[in-house]
Amino acid sequence: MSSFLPPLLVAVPLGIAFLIPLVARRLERLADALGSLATLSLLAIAVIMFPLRGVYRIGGWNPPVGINWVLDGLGNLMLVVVNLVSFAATLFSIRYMERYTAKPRYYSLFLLMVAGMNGVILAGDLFNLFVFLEIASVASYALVAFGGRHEELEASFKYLVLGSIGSTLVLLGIAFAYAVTGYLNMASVSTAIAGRQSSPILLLAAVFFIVGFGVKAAVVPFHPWLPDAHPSAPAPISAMLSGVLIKALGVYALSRVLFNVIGVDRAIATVLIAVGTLSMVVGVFLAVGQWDFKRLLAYHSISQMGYVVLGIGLGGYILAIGGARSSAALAMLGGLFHLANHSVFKSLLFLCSGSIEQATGTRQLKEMGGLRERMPLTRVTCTIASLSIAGVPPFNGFWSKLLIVIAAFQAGFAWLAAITILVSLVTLISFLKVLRYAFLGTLPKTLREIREAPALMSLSLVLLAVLCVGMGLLLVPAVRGLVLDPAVAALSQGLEYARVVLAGQ
Amino acid sequence: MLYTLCFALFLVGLYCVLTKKNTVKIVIGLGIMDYAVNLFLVLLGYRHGGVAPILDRSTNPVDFAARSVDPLPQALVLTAIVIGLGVTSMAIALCIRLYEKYGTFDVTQIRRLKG
Amino acid sequence: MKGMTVIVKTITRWVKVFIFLYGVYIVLTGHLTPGGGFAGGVIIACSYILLTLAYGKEFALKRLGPRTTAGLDSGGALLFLLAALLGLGYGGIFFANFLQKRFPGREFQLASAGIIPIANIAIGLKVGASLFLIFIILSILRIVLDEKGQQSMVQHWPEGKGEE
Amino acid sequence: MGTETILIILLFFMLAGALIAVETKNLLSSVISLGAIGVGSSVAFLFLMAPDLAIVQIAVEVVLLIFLIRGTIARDVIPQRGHIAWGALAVVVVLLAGLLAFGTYAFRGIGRFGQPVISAVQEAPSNRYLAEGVRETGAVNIVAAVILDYRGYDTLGEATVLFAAILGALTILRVKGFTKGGQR
Repeated sequence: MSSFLPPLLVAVPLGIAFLIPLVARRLERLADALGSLATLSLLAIAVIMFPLRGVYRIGGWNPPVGINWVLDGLGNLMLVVVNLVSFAATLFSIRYMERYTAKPRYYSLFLLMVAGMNGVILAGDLFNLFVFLEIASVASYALVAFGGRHEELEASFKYLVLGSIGSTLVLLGIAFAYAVTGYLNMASVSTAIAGRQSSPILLLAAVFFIVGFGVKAAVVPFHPWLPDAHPSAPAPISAMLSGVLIKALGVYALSRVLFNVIGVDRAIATVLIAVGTLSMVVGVFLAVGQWDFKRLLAYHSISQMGYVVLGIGLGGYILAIGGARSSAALAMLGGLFHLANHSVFKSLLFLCSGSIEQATGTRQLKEMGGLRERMPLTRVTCTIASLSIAGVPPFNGFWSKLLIVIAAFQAGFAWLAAITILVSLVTLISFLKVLRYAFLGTLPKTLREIREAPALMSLSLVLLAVLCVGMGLLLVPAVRGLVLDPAVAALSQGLEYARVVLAGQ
Repeated sequence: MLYTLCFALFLVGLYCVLTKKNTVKIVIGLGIMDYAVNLFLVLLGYRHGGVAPILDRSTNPVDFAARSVDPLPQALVLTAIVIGLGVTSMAIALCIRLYEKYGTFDVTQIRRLKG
Repeated sequence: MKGMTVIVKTITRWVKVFIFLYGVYIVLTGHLTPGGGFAGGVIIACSYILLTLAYGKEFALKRLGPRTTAGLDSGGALLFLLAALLGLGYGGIFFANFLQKRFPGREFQLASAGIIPIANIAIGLKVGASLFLIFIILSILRIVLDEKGQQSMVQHWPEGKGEE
Repeated sequence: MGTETILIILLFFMLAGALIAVETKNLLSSVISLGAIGVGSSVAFLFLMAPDLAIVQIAVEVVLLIFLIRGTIARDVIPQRGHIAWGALAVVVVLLAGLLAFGTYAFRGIGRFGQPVISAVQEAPSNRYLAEGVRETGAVNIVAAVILDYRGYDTLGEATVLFAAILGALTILRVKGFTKGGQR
């Protein structure tokens, strides 16, 4: 394939990120414009190249020799989601980030993070995946500490330490894979592994991949950094971290490596289901007791990631035991659709928390109240997002959870379906609390003078809220066949991936 | 034997990161882990009686291809060293900042965040 | 920071040139001998770090201020990206080594290997600048603490000096 | 003395350095031990026929030590202290020991030291680099050919990580995070 579009996905954010410190050191407006234009053009590119499939050979070298990018249904879906959320976040940042100093540098780091995520999603090479994982991680460590206050620095340090352990484990896993096969290209590694029976060294590599990417995805045993890091960051960054970063670096990379390279057997699928369920339950029960709005949202991220991992793991399990392909596809569809949905509503929730924080100066739910009079728009969008995350019809979260529940029933895991519904109920209670304390009740005297968020911030809230309402339409068969089914096919093809990639030469 | 020793070095670093309560010690632990992984990769590529992967005028190219050590892990490690340096510099910057805020490198006295 | 003794300064004056030139040499011959942009860049940064340590920060910063350094840092990165994008423009492929295909130089010559030496120079520039930059920011902070005494934990960046 | 013996001795030296770095109470000794490990691995790279890496490693080592010493050490003269949670420590040690044992068992799946995977897998990209690299890229230093041509994109990523880290450090170290009136 020789389209000129894929390279732009990485080159545009990198170029602008390098350029901003040169030309816009002091010109905040220019940095604003460059940042938003960059993400807008990225979104446009991601949408235009959505139907594109195939292998892009960087430097013109064929796959095992050089590095290659792979464009398939899953990657393209992720690209659209990531760049969509980053556009909303930059739009929101224009006004929101006025509170902070060094705004140009913020945009630089932001774009580096986006470039890292795009690179991870495109990567068809294990080591290249690691490198771009590190770009996105390093930029996000810095962005978490952007405010420079005590808790931000601490959270960032904790995140950096755990994140580095994760990355190092991933690198070690890559080293093992190389030692056994002699390749770094995912497709070639996969073919080389498929030829031999499983050995302890590959098991160790798989464990290191699960732990390493698990840290990035913040699934439960590896989650402790998330409830600190996500609330500490500025709101648009929280939206990016919770909305897309943990998915692109964590779940996407993990499922790519497990499904398409190593191959999911029964044991791995069971681990995924266990981890997913655990995250789902632990996350939501830790969230219920929180009074800090952003911290509450962060715990819910863990819980919602549990749904995604559960859906994908369930699909893998059904495939591994040779069950019906249709129910496996349904489970994966649920997981991936929930991934896309969660990106939208969780980033919307974090942006709402940002606009409330900017207006009231607090994140504590107990200090808010009665905001419905002063911030009607934020109230509406926040309500839509809350109902979405809680799985209330007709919002998008409902449909994806429904798919996971149906798939769990079909696979004979009635108890899993029950847990899923239960967690959903607890989520609903938790968000009713949020809506009650933030928007209903009496307005405290100190907050009489607050104003609704500025127009640009509201614009990005409305954009995401409309998506929350409309994304259910993706399940309409014609649209689904165009958007979601190719993504599911990319995962459920499993080791066929290698054949497809290597045949593209 | 060599692989095991190298893996042990990695685990010593991991042990340091997991158990020590001093931010600088934690950064040192991360550094040790990095070194171990880098060395491991290069160990993988060594060939008995090998030569460095740089062709010189006196060597026959075919002979060179058969005797040189594996260049790919070396290229990877070059990248990994730089990445490690970047992460470590940022960790040091964070340590300095935390020290300014709290006057200590001790994590137990820093912990303000709950849970 | 006042710098170190006369002996150190005198030796540094001689040594720094050699370190710097060695760094440049390593960058330029990266495709022929061991080394390359990264190693050379670190060595170039070392020569400036040595200068700063021996003569004190004012002396070194006068020659290479943080703003210039940051500019070189971004510039090096941009140059490298540009080389990759030129491959896209000329060869139709990102990172295509179009120069090598067009002007295949003789092996073992300095002017060979297409964009590799250019990429080496870009990386050398970038790495040298960024390491010196981070040295400056880490050490200036330290100095401020000295002047204000050990007790003051809240540092202030000297107005108008250093980074912004 | 064979390369393997030398490397084993070197690795024992590095392990000892690591243990000192981890367990000593004095931060300065700890940092210096880290330096010793770095020098050890640089020497190991020389024996493993990786001169590029040896140069980079030693240079990075020097810079890192300067950063660590100037940035942190002079600030904390008090040796670290505090109680030790023996229970957690025991769990971690057992876990890591188990991992080491499993690793030792698993490493039998990798070829013996000195017989790289590229000898067994003829189609491995490394063999192509060695055989065709000079002709295809024009660089006689194959490592340079790999990092700047075959895998040049990785190197762009590497430069970007460094850029992000520097920018991040600048961001973290800036005096004020908020504008006037920004922080309520």
